[in-house]
Amino acid sequence: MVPLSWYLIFAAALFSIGLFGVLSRRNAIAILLGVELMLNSVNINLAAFWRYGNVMDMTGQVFAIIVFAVAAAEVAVGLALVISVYRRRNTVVADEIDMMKW
Amino acid sequence: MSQWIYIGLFFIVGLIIPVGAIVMAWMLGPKKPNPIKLSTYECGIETVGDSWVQFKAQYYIFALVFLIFDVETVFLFPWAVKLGQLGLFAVIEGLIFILILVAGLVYTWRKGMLEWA
Amino acid sequence: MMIHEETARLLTWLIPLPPVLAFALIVLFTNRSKWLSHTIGVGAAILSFIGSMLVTVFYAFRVEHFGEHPIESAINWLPTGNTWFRIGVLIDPLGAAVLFFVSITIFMIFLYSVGYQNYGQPAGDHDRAGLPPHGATIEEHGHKHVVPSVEPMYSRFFAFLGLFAFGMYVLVVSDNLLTMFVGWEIMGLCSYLLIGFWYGKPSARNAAVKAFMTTRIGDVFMLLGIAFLYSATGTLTFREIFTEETLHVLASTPAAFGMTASGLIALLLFIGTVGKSAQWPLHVWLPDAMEGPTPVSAMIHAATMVSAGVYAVIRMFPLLTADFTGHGLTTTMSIVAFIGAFTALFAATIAVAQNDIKRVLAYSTISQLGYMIAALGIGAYVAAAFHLITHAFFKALLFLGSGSVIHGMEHGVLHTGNHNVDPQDMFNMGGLRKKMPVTFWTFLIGGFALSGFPLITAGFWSKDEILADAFGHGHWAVFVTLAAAAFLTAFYTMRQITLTFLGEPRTKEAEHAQETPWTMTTPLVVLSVFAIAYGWVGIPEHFPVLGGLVPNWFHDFVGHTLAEVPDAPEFSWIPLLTSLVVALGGLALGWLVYRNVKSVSDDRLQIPLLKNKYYFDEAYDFLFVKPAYWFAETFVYKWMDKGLIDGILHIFGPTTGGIGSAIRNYFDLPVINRFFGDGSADVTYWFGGKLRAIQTGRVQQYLMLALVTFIVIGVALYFFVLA
Amino acid sequence: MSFWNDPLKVAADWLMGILTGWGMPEIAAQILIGFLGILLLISVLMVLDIFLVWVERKVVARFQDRIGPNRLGPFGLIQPFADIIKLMIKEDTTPGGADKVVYNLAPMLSMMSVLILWAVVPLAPTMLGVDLNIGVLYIIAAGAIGTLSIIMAGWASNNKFALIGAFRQVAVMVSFEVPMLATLLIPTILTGSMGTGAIIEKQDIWFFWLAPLGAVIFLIAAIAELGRAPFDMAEGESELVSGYNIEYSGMKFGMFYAGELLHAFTFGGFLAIMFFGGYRFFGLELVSPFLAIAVLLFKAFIGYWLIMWVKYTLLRIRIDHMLAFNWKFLTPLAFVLLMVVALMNALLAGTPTWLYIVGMFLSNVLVAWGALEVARSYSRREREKVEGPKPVVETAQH
Amino acid sequence: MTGEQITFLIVALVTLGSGLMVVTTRNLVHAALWLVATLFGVAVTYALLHASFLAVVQVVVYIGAIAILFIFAVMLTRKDMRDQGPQMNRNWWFGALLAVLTFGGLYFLLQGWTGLSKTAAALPSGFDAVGELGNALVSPDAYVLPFEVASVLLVAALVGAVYVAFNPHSGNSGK
Repeated sequence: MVPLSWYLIFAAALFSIGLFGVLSRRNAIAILLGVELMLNSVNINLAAFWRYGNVMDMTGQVFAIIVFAVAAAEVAVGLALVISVYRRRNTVVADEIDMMKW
Repeated sequence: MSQWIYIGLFFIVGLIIPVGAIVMAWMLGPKKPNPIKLSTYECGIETVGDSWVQFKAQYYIFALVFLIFDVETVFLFPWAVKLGQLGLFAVIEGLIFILILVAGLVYTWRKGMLEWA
Repeated sequence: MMIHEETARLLTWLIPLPPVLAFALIVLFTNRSKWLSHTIGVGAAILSFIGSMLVTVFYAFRVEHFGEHPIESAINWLPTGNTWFRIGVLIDPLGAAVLFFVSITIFMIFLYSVGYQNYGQPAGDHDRAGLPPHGATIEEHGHKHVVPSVEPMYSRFFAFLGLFAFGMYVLVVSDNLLTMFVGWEIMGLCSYLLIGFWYGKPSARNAAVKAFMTTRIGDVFMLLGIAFLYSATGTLTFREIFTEETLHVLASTPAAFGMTASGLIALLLFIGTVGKSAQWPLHVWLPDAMEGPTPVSAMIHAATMVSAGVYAVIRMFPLLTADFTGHGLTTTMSIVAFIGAFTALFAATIAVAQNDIKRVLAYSTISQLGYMIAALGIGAYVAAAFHLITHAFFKALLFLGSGSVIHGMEHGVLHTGNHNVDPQDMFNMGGLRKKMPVTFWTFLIGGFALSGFPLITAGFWSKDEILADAFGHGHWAVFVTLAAAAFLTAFYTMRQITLTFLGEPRTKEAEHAQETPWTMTTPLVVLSVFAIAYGWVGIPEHFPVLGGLVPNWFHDFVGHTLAEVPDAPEFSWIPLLTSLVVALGGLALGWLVYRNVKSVSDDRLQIPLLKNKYYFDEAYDFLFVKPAYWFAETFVYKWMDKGLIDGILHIFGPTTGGIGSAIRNYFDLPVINRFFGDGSADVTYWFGGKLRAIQTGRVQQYLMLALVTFIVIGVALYFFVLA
Repeated sequence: MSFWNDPLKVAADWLMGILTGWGMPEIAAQILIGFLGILLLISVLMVLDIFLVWVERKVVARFQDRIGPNRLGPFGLIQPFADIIKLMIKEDTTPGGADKVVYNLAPMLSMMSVLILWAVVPLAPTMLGVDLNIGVLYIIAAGAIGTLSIIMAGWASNNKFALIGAFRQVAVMVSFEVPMLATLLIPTILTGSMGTGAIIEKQDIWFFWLAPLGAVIFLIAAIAELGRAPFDMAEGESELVSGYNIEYSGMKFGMFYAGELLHAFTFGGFLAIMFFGGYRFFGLELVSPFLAIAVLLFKAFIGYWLIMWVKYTLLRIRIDHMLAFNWKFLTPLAFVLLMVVALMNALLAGTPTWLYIVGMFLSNVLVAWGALEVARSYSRREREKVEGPKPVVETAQH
Repeated sequence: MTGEQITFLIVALVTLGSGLMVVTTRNLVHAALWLVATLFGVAVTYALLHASFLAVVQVVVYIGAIAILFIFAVMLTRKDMRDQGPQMNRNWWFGALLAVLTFGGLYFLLQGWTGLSKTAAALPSGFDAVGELGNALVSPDAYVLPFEVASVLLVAALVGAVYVAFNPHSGNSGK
């Protein structure tokens, strides 16, 4: 039997990897890839807590599904924004997208 | 759990067979590469530029609409499974859910985003 | 006829829905069709109106012991750990009374908007979305003339109104603070959208932002209060909070600043009201909010939404008075009473010197809301609720009337073609009673009700009750302040009526003003009926002659919202005489002073201090806005060239270098000179230079900063709090 | 329990005895047996696939008034084996500039996405690879891998045509996946389970009679999903030469080709499973598992035949029409049907069976009729926009 | 060590490895494909957790839709973002530091938690996770509101994304 801690540490590691991607990649799309990793790591946690908690209580799975919906929404809008920015400014480099500066 | 072992075995076997076939073909076939043979095939005409063509944003729109509906069905499958036992109220909940999404489709349609042109 | 309890419960759930559906339908589908949009909008308002009437008139007002058995229904909403956060609806006597006036006024707004936004008129010649319509030229019988043109964003307006109505209904019917707060915030958003409805005008844009930001300050505190309440009691449902045990626990828990938990929570929630109801010192947004489409948004902001703020405090009254023993106000109550009374007087003095017909009303609103707040501060629960409702009726009437006046004046402006004449300036009016008789008479009724014209108007009874309460419980300071405010109120109301309607027209535009269409006058007539008649439900029992003719139904009904019905104040001649004197005196003085005023220069009350609203805007500009800009520009600006992290790096680099050179210079230069002279200046300069711009516009650096902060705080919390 | 009643169990027990007899842990033996069983199933499938090549060629020839392969063996039966040998000994090329790993991975994934589908195909009452309670979604998931393989192939080839072809193909596939998902929900609703086994168990009446329109939509979506004619714009020979697999040759091309055929056959099978009772045929399946398999294969072949029939009868549809047809007609229709079925199913619950069937069937027909009316009036308007209104009066005078 | 543990370790390592490739590889299409591998690994993790529905949905949604969307987006914004030039911003080391710190912090917190050693109870026989999920989603006592709100969220995302990506007023539209 795999202990709960393995799953949690696995999720934490995946989260940190995603975080690194979000913080360090120049390409906005790559940043969104990192965000996906982070969302997935959260989902692993939710599933793990569902399995190791009361199985009859579906809260963990329900939340995981809602995270799917959120992830889909996030990707859809995020990538649309990237494409839109690319069309106007011809760049997808996050550092160069700084129209919101003061 | 045991079910998933077999699914995993299916994946493995499903991958082994094509890999085996391709590797076998690779071993059996001759290998005489030359630059013309390896060049990109465009009906015999010299290739101009590289393969990165600018794509229509339309592709993205279709994939986007698909993504949204895909996630929607994820919500609908558990609903569908329990539908028989839950009665009319659950049916109506699901119908509202679908109708809201169809409204999104209608919006996209009305905005002219579903046109290929 | 009386409807069944179950039906009432179901209807209560359904009341907020039609407007929000109308909003969705208009936004999504009917944006193009003006007719469809206003039909849907008004239809939704009618549905909600009918629902509210069924619930209130045909149920709540007729049930015995409604206070003990209110309409309640709740469902599970959010799982919070092992329990559920429940949301639901609650209509108790207070809610019923408020729902009654809210549904009427909202219905009237919808109807009035049809006329105000010039439905049925041709599209304007140069009208653009985001700007008020400028009028259209039409040819008739061979000659051209200019007529009002229809609002270009007609449908959008009804969509916003629908959303607004939804917010208000949610606020009124909700049984817990959270959904109430949701409705509250929806209204905040709508007020932003409606104030900035003509976003093409910079003044409207600024006013919208100002209103949003100012109310936001209050809302943050309110949210803090809600959070505090939730952590203290574990529930946000009114009926669960207002049980005796919970209140007792809250009242006996000490919190900060010498206040009990209940006092502190009530104060935090009250700050939300200060923002929403435009009480001093957060009153600055309301007058500017008059930039919205004239009377309608003004009416929203003055009659309905700001009432929500007062409603919130009335709702929270048990909490506010949880540690009130009956003698000696608690800290929170004194603060509430002080702010209310001060605002009442303070806003009234400003109103005296305003020339814009809507601004006078705006300040008058602030002042009247101060009245209610002050009444709550001294524990006059029923009086405050009563004044809230009568005020809503007559202030709605006045605002719609002023809108009608402006509309009529705009007619004149279009006729003469002289666009330099401000149709809202009262000094450009005069003599309108002959041009716009319906508007005049209804405005007169509203004005008299506002002034508290004795016996017949609703305003008299509610004001009198507040004064009687203040007097009866010996709150002298409040009593005197409110009496003075009442006097000023009567005075500026009469000033307004005199300048606008009486005398002779002062401009050509006023001569050509015209009565407005039926969609606009009907609401005026309906509301004027309420502005008079609603007072009769609350005549104190011991009032000479009239008392006892009609039972004091209102006191009896609303009083039962609370666990113990508050006593009606004993009758006394002094407050009665006071209110008679101030009302009639103010009215008379106003008429005497202004009947002969011909132009602005004749008006001796154009005192710069009052004219400029005590320079509050300037003061806030100096105190908050300028520093914020300074902070942004000096603190935050160039640092970003390099990026935040580079910035930090650059601090490390020069710091190391700086230490080195500092050591060198330490020996080279006189210590004193270096340290106290150039040193302090240099440190400031260096720091400023380094900290110039934290804002790169780069998301990743923001995120890094956020994370660093998060980690630092997390570590600190862990080691200092948990460990 | 004899071999003819439950061959798998008998064989498994037999092997189990042998392996544990050799001192193998039971669990490992189980996994090994599973592995062998799956290997057997997939090998049979591959042989079937080769046979399908022959079927396809024969059928298309008949459609085009030819004879088709007839030289090698009786009826040309040996022909596909010759094809295989040819593919085997062709030179294995990887175009220059291609992304080697991705390029080579794509055909394998494509084949795999089809093979793993058979994990949830119930061959007989006792022979179901894996009785997943989410079988229906599993089909979609396998399809997702197929979609991915196409985009990988197109991208890795470093060829404009391949990339455009892949993009088009993927756009079509994902688009038609929406109505397919919606129609897959219908058997799920009717059964109350997503397991393929349960769906067949439930079909005392074929679901086709309860939701005929659903079956039709499923078939259309399946054809598009397969990228076969008339929805084969991605490989339009005249514009894109061959679509995403233009740069592939030899065995790698063979994988795509064989994958497509097997995929078509598999979807014929799923059509049978979802709407035509799978292996059930008036109790015949209970006689012997082998008969059940035969019934299923027969039904799958009919489905496959339908798909081929459509392919060789209809003209290729332009991609914009294709997508418009999906998003503006098929998807709304599928969702309307889904809602109608869900509602009718709930409303008719508890009524006599005949009423239930008639009600469901009629509601389906009604939806179909309404949809066709809408489509007709729309196309009439479109035609009038192009040609002007029809001169009705003139025709009357003739 | 049981077979399940070995499987978990292999899956976890492969997943984390592909995850690392996602954030470090230069070629964006490769990054997207590595993402697919990672997400597949996560799907296998769900399967190990007996969350069958989640596992399949993970494949359907992430691999079938989100990954495709990513690849499309990469193709659409390809022009200037070739593989040349650094793929990391200048502060990447700081990002790495923060990521490591976050992991360290999480690990540290996990260390101090007592619920870790818990082992999962066996699933009740005949337990129908999907059915339970359906119950939870549509029962008024559970998550019916999130369920409906999810559809609103999805529509909002659809409308927003369509509007943003394809606003005809914003520059050249497509080809």
